[in-house]
Amino acid sequence: MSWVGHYNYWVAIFLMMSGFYVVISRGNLIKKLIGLNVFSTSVFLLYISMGKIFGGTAPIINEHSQKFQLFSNPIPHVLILTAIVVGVATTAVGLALTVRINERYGTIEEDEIRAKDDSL
Amino acid sequence: MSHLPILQVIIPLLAAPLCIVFNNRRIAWFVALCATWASFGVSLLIAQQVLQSGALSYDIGGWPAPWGIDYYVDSLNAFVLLIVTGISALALPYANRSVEQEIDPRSQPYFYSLLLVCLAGLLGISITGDAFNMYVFLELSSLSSYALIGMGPRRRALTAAYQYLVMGTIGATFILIGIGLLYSLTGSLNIQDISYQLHANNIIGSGNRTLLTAFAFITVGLSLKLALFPLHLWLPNAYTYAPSVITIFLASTATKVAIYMLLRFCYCVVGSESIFQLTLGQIVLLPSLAAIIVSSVVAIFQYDIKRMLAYSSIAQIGYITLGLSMSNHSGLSAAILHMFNHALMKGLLFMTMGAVSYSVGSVYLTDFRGLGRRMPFTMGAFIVGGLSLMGIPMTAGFVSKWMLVQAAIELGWWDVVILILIGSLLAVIYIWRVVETAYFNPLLELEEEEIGEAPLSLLIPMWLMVIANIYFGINSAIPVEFAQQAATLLLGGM
Amino acid sequence: MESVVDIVLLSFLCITVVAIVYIRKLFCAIMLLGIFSLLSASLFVTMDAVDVAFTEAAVGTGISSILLLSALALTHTREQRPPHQPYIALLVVVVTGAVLIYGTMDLPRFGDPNSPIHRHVAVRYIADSPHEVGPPNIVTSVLASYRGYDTLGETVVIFTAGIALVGLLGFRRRQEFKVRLYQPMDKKTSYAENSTEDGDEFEDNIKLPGANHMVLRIVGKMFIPLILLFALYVQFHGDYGPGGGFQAGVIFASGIILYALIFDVETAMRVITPKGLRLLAVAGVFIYGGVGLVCMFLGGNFLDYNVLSAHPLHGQHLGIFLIELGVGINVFAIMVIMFYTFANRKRGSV
Amino acid sequence: MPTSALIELCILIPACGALFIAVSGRSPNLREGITLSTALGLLCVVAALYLRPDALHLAPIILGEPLPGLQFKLALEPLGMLFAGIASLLWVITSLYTIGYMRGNSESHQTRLYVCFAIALASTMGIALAGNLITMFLFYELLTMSTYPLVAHKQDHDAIAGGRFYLGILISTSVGLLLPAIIWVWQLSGTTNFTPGGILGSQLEPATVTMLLLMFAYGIGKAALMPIHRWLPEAMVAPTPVSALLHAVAVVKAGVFCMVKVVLYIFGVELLSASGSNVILTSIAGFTIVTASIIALRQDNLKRRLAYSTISQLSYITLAVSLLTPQAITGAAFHIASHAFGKITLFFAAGAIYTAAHKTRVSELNGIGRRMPVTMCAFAVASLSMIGLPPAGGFLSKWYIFQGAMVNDNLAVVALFLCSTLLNTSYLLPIVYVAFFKKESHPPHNAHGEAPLTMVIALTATAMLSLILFFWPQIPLHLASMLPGVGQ
Amino acid sequence: MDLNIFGNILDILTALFLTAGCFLGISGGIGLYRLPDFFTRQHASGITDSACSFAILFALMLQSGFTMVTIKLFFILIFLIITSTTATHALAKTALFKGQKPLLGREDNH
Repeated sequence: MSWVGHYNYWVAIFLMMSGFYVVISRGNLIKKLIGLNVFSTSVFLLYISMGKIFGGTAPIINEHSQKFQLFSNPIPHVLILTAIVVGVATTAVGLALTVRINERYGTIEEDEIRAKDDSL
Repeated sequence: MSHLPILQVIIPLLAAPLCIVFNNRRIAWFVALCATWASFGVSLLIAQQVLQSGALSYDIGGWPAPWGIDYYVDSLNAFVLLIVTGISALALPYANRSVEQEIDPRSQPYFYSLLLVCLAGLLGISITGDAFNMYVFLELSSLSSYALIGMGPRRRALTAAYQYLVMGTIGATFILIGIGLLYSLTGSLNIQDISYQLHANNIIGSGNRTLLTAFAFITVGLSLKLALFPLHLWLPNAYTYAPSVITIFLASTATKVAIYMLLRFCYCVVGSESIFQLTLGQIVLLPSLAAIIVSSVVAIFQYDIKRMLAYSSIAQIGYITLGLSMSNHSGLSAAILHMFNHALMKGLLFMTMGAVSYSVGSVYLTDFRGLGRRMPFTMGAFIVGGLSLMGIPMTAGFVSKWMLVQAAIELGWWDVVILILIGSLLAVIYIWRVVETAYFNPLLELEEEEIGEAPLSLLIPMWLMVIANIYFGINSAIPVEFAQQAATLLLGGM
Repeated sequence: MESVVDIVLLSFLCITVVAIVYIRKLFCAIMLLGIFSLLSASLFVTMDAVDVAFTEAAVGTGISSILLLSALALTHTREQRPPHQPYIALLVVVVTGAVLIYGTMDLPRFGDPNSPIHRHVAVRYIADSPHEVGPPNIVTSVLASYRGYDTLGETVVIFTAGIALVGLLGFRRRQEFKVRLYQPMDKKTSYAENSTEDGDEFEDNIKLPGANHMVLRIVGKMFIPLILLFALYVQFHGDYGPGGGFQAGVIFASGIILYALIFDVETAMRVITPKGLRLLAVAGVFIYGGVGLVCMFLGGNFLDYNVLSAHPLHGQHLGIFLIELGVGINVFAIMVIMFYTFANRKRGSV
Repeated sequence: MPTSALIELCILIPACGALFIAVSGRSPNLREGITLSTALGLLCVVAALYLRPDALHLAPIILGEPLPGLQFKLALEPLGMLFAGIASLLWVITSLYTIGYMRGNSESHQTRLYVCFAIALASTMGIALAGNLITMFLFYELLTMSTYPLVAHKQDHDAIAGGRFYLGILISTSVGLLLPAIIWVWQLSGTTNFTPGGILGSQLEPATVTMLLLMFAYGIGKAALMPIHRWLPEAMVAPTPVSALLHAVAVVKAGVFCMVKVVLYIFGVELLSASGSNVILTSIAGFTIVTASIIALRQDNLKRRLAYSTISQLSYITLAVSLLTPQAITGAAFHIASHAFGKITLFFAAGAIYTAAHKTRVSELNGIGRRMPVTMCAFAVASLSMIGLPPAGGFLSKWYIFQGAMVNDNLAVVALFLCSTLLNTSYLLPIVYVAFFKKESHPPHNAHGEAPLTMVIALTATAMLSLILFFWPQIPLHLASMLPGVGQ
Repeated sequence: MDLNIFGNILDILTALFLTAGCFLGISGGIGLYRLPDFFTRQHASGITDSACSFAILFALMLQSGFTMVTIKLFFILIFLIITSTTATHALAKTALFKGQKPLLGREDNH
């Protein structure tokens, strides 16, 4: 378990946890979405760093790639292509809700919204 | 060459864009109706085939299992498919009048399209044999359900949808991490193949730490999705403020599919005989008992009846996970059967709520005063739903409660038996609160006279559910058959 | 040498994330998020994941920044109060982090060639895909053919996000739908709760002040066709190098959005009408689904391109080309729809 | 007309009756006509069933099968026959009485009352004819549900509170204790069918048997054993015909009936006597008899006094069964009949007094005998039956139970009997004495005569029945002799 | 031999341009931090935008000789030249229009 061997994973985990922290602790709705974005992007980092091979190259078979036999694993790339798009879709829906909340409540701070609801 | 499994998902998936082509409310509803009924027919055919000739398998794109994505239908997910398509087939005719009153006319075609996408997502999850494909369709169904809840009539629907989005996405990302770690251990994404790899190079026995963490994350992610007790905070708001049709649809199906995923990952991937499995049983036992008792007690003090029923859903999910945590044959079949019965009960109860909010406008306890006389059919349906929730004989609820208690006695867990019965007694209290106000409190004179019975298009699906509730109370041969076959399958390991 | 670049980029990432956590001006947070995505895209390049880097740059930075900024334009740019009780959150985060790190103990080392994922399924993709599916870019062949169904799911996810936005926000700002909400006697909720603020007159929506931005118009006129051309290049180059439907769709959409920013959304909406966009989005999904159905009618399984033409390789080639086209159209239409829905909202009232 | 169709008719007639009554809610005459005709129809069917020789050993009829191996089953056996006979007979008389009472007091929501009456009777028939524990539990719950609207009939505050209390206790005991007990029996024996001689086999250790017996004893809340008897006095808020039929015939009798069936057909006499767990049941029943009678002494409200007397009389039956001797079991079966006729007369009399004189308290009854001679005579006859003196049927049942106790020379039970009989006399006879031999303390403002005619007819009919029971006891005795543990 | 000399001249040139690019980038960064008001800071960011990226791109073109990569790099160079300068212009114009006043020199020292 050498230190260098897992540096990538630990950084990915640190990024995940800071994204997670922003989502949990911040009250501002848009800040939460930014946290959510960081959280999912760092998961992609974890996936891709799994697929990397030292001395390998991008999984494209063309004239440049003859001198390599090792290619990095294409499956994580496919999965992450899907996951990025899913992340953007979730952010878009989240932002639409935030805009509607701002119009109906006049604020996007969670505790102000809760205050407005409870005051009814 | 049976294309049934793929047709099951493709019909709603491709009908969804069709809804918004014409941007006309009526056509969108009609397309959605045909799509749901067609997918219900397909799921009936699949169930029939599975009962006769065992599991179906379908390789998408022609590539065999670990390389391509394959659909694998055994008696467990054939049963879940039946539940999801059955409920949607009943919810759609209900939706016509109820959506007209609650959703802005211009966004109704999009509403129906999103509903179909959510249905396709749920079906996709229950039928696929590939882990990442399950994640994609999980994301598909949750994304559309965030938007659907957000379209609710009251402004609090937006905050409820937002809260559900944040917690749902965190749950989904946890599942993604779990699948990633599983992938890094086995190199494949197909569930059966993962299980084979894990057993082949005995990763399971050696107490591999990554496997443990992968499972921890998948279980936490899924319990966020199925609102297991400590992680259920999003559910009451989401179900209360969503449009009535969505509450009916989600309450009966979304949590069931999440439970199916939990069953699939726990039992098929790891296999039941490993010691690992027992610890999972213990982990799930405590929250489900807490769910049964605490959320039933909270449900008693609720002022808004839809919120009360939402809390009672959390309690009922507690029953299902309780059956799951027993990890013996009768406990598991009781859990699977209760998935079906709970879908019937909750679908019926939320349909009555939809009818009341259609004719009265809102579902506070005070609105129910004197409804017994004004809306006899709706309140009659509510009583049958309530009886089924309490577990009175002749109703579907009784059968699953009977099996659950029997399984608990088989294991000699007497404290669990007592808790189950206390749970159903608490259910008696919060159901009877509503019945009492509906029938025995005189209607206030000054309330306007025009509160009439709900329109026929709401009543027919409601009373179909009543008949289903009673029919499956009298002879539940088919669901019990499915549940027991599925339980033997799960315990025998894929 | 390679790992030094790796470590430097990773440390940049950590710095950016810490900045994101503590900054309170939302505008800067979004910019930092853009930087974060770009850094992770460059990291993906060093980890030989070129397709993902392209997508992350185009979709992750491009589109989400545009969406975040347009949403920000409608709400407040300043985060009010610092977090109320960070300690519970910190505890939860630390615990999850610890569990995760505990989990990575048994993970194979970073980049070691004989870890399980390289030996099991990927071997066949790398070895057989050139002569089984055809395109040199293995990622595209896996994306479109082996796991083509995932991409269909993904396209429908994008489609769902688009119609969710139109359902929630709608193309035109309109009077909120008045629900016949009867409040019982003792709950004093007035009707105000459900009605919205003032009427519906059109204030200037998101448009650069002083529309006669001469310099921008000229440069824009010069570059928008090039952007669109580049998008088509990326679309059809997907088989041979990094690229494909998603990235092409996004670039095409960014061309249109640039046009809308420079020449006012109204004119852009006259050029690319919302009705047309909606049909394009539907067409995209139908092309993809249609290819699958055609394969079924021709006797193969769903999305089995071998049956599309006499020679299986040509069939695969045709199939991949068509579905990439479907994906490109769908993503383009949805991205522009998303931009329209945000751009047409009136400036937030408060 | 095959016998099995007859059995099903027993339940179908009241059920369809309820439907027709609900539909014909608008016109009172049609509604009352339907009630009476259904009651008479049911009586004829039950009588026909009794006359059929092959009725008792007929193959059970399966209604439904919720779980493989778990069926809803109807089967006829002697005790069920007796109970069905009594219930249908008294339903005819009670509907007659109810029509008079309702007309007299012009109550509201009458349709709902009649509908729930019919459903209650249907479920009573169901309990009587149940083939296994599950069917019995089903109709037991249905009975609770259908009697709740009757108890909460007046819809004022304390009626609703009474109804809530009534439902609370009955549901919590049935779901809380009876259901697990049934499931445990299902677990132990694999079946819940009522088979003469018991299904639990003999190798159960005494602790489990006692535990199971206690769960059943307290699970059947309707048998009103001591700690869970509170619902019966609370249910007195209901109008008198309701409390007459339900709390003298349908509800409480169903409870005790289930108790007897469980003891005879699930545990079986041999198992209980072997494990000696019946001693506990005897002590509980004895304790209930004594304390209920003492409380009845102090009750000034006539209906509450009758309620507590019902509680003590019910425990007579439970006590008799728990003695397990043949004579005691015959006495128990017989007491079901005699107590039904006696107690219903007392409740009718209380209703008549309330309708005519609007008096509910015992202390106000001075000299009422002169004004309402027929009612008070019927009251006197019924009290004789309760106490167990010769001309009334009650004497025979006490006679048999007393004999049963003497057989295994259970002196404690004998002593208990004596003092309970004394207590009975002390809380019933003073009413009769006061009514006839005391002057009216304060002359009532309206010089009222007898109660309306229909009520008086019903009164006298039930009084005559308890007398007939004494002179021609063949039918109940013949049925009782065929019970397991009695016949061979 | 000459190839070799020719080769390392290219390397020296690339190293030269790379260091120039880095220096310009860092100075732009420091300028961004130190300069007082918006418009001056924008001048500093202008440097990083244009000069620094041009130098680095040119160095890369030298490295890759006559291949497709050089042509692509050349197109990127042209694209950057036009767009980054226009971006700075647009930023400045909007800031001015939105009422962002430049920090003028103090009256007393002219």
